Amino acid sequence: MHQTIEITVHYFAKLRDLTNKEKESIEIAIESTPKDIYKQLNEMYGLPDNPNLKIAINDSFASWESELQDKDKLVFIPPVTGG
Amino acid sequence: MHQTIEITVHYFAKLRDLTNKEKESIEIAIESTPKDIYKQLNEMYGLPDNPNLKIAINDSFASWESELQDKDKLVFIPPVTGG
Amino acid sequence: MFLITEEIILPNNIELKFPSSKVGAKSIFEGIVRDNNLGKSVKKLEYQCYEELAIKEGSMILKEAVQKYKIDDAFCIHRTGKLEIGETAVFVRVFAAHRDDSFQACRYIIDEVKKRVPIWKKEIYESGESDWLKGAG
Amino acid sequence: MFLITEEIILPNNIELKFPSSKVGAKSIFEGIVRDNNLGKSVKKLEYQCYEELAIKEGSMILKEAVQKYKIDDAFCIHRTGKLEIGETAVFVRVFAAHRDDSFQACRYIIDEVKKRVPIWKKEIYESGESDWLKGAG
Repeated sequence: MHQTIEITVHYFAKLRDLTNKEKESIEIAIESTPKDIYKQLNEMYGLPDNPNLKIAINDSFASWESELQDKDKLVFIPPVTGG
Repeated sequence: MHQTIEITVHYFAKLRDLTNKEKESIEIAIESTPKDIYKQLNEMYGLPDNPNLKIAINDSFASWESELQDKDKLVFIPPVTGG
Repeated sequence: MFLITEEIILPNNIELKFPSSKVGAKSIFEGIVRDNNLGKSVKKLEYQCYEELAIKEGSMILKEAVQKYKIDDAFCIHRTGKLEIGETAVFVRVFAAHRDDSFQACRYIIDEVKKRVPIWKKEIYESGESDWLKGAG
Repeated sequence: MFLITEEIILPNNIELKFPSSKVGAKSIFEGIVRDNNLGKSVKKLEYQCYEELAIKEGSMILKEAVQKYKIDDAFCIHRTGKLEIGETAVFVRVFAAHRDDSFQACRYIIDEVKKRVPIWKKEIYESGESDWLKGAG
């Protein structure tokens, strides 16, 4: 049996439409990275295959290879189009 | 006896302070140019000797060599400093 | 100061702020919802915002502008939610002693906001369809 | 439209004008009387204007801006007479579809106005002295 942690994923724009969720809590294996999580979500929701996304963990920019911690807030950030 | 015409000269900024006039009518010889007039005014009022001025005749930019006509409005335009 | 708001942006209310007596130049930029984009008739816009990071990144951009240019003050407010044609989506204002700095800083701020602040725009077309705009980067 | 006025310029009143639905960008520049110049404490300013030619030349500059950039509308108003610190000496506003045009046109207009429109500024110093500023050209 794997050890797991719980994180929250928030969705915006196209990703919110595809998941039909603003956010959700998910259980993930320890030492998972945003890359691992995206792979799972991609399978679950049919998210884009080669996404041009940035990563934020706990409201700061982070890398696709960051190791996620319990209770982390993870956001996949599509190319921005404000203004 | 010379033939003369009458023109109006308007003064702005430093030139207004030196002449102490907003405008005045002056009688000038026919075929006079702004250059000729400035020479007279320079002697009369002590205007600057080598002025960096532009010329307007009847509210349009003109040259120092333009031949003035009766009733013309002549303005010597100092470098502008608006804005 | 960088703000995010769901309320309508009324530049006249923002403009009640009086600059310091050292200020000789004020530059303002406003992005306004227009009725067309890339050949399509736009009916309205919807802006979604990742607010916590948007405030952080927006505030950072204003700080950078103050460091890069000789300016007195920089302010930006960005609207979210559903916007009608003619409404202000983003408002930038810079006070400086001289105009070169106010122009450059104002341009820097709006360019960086559009590149970096996590806000997304969905266009709702006259046809009834809608689409999230594709960002450049 | 290019205007000269002896009345105080209140940008909020000017800003009541609503842009066309094609407008996506509004750029504004305001030149404001500041309390110092070239190291001297300024108490107030006096602007003198050769109004007939100023209107002609100012209108020409706005026309040039419309020809050079893709803009919807250009407006400029310049104050004359005695101005207090903090008052607006000149106000420029440009409407365009896109921000690059509105920024560039706004900058073009204020730069050309300062170079070409026959208006002269006298600084009245805290010391009681006063002086016409020397123009560049």
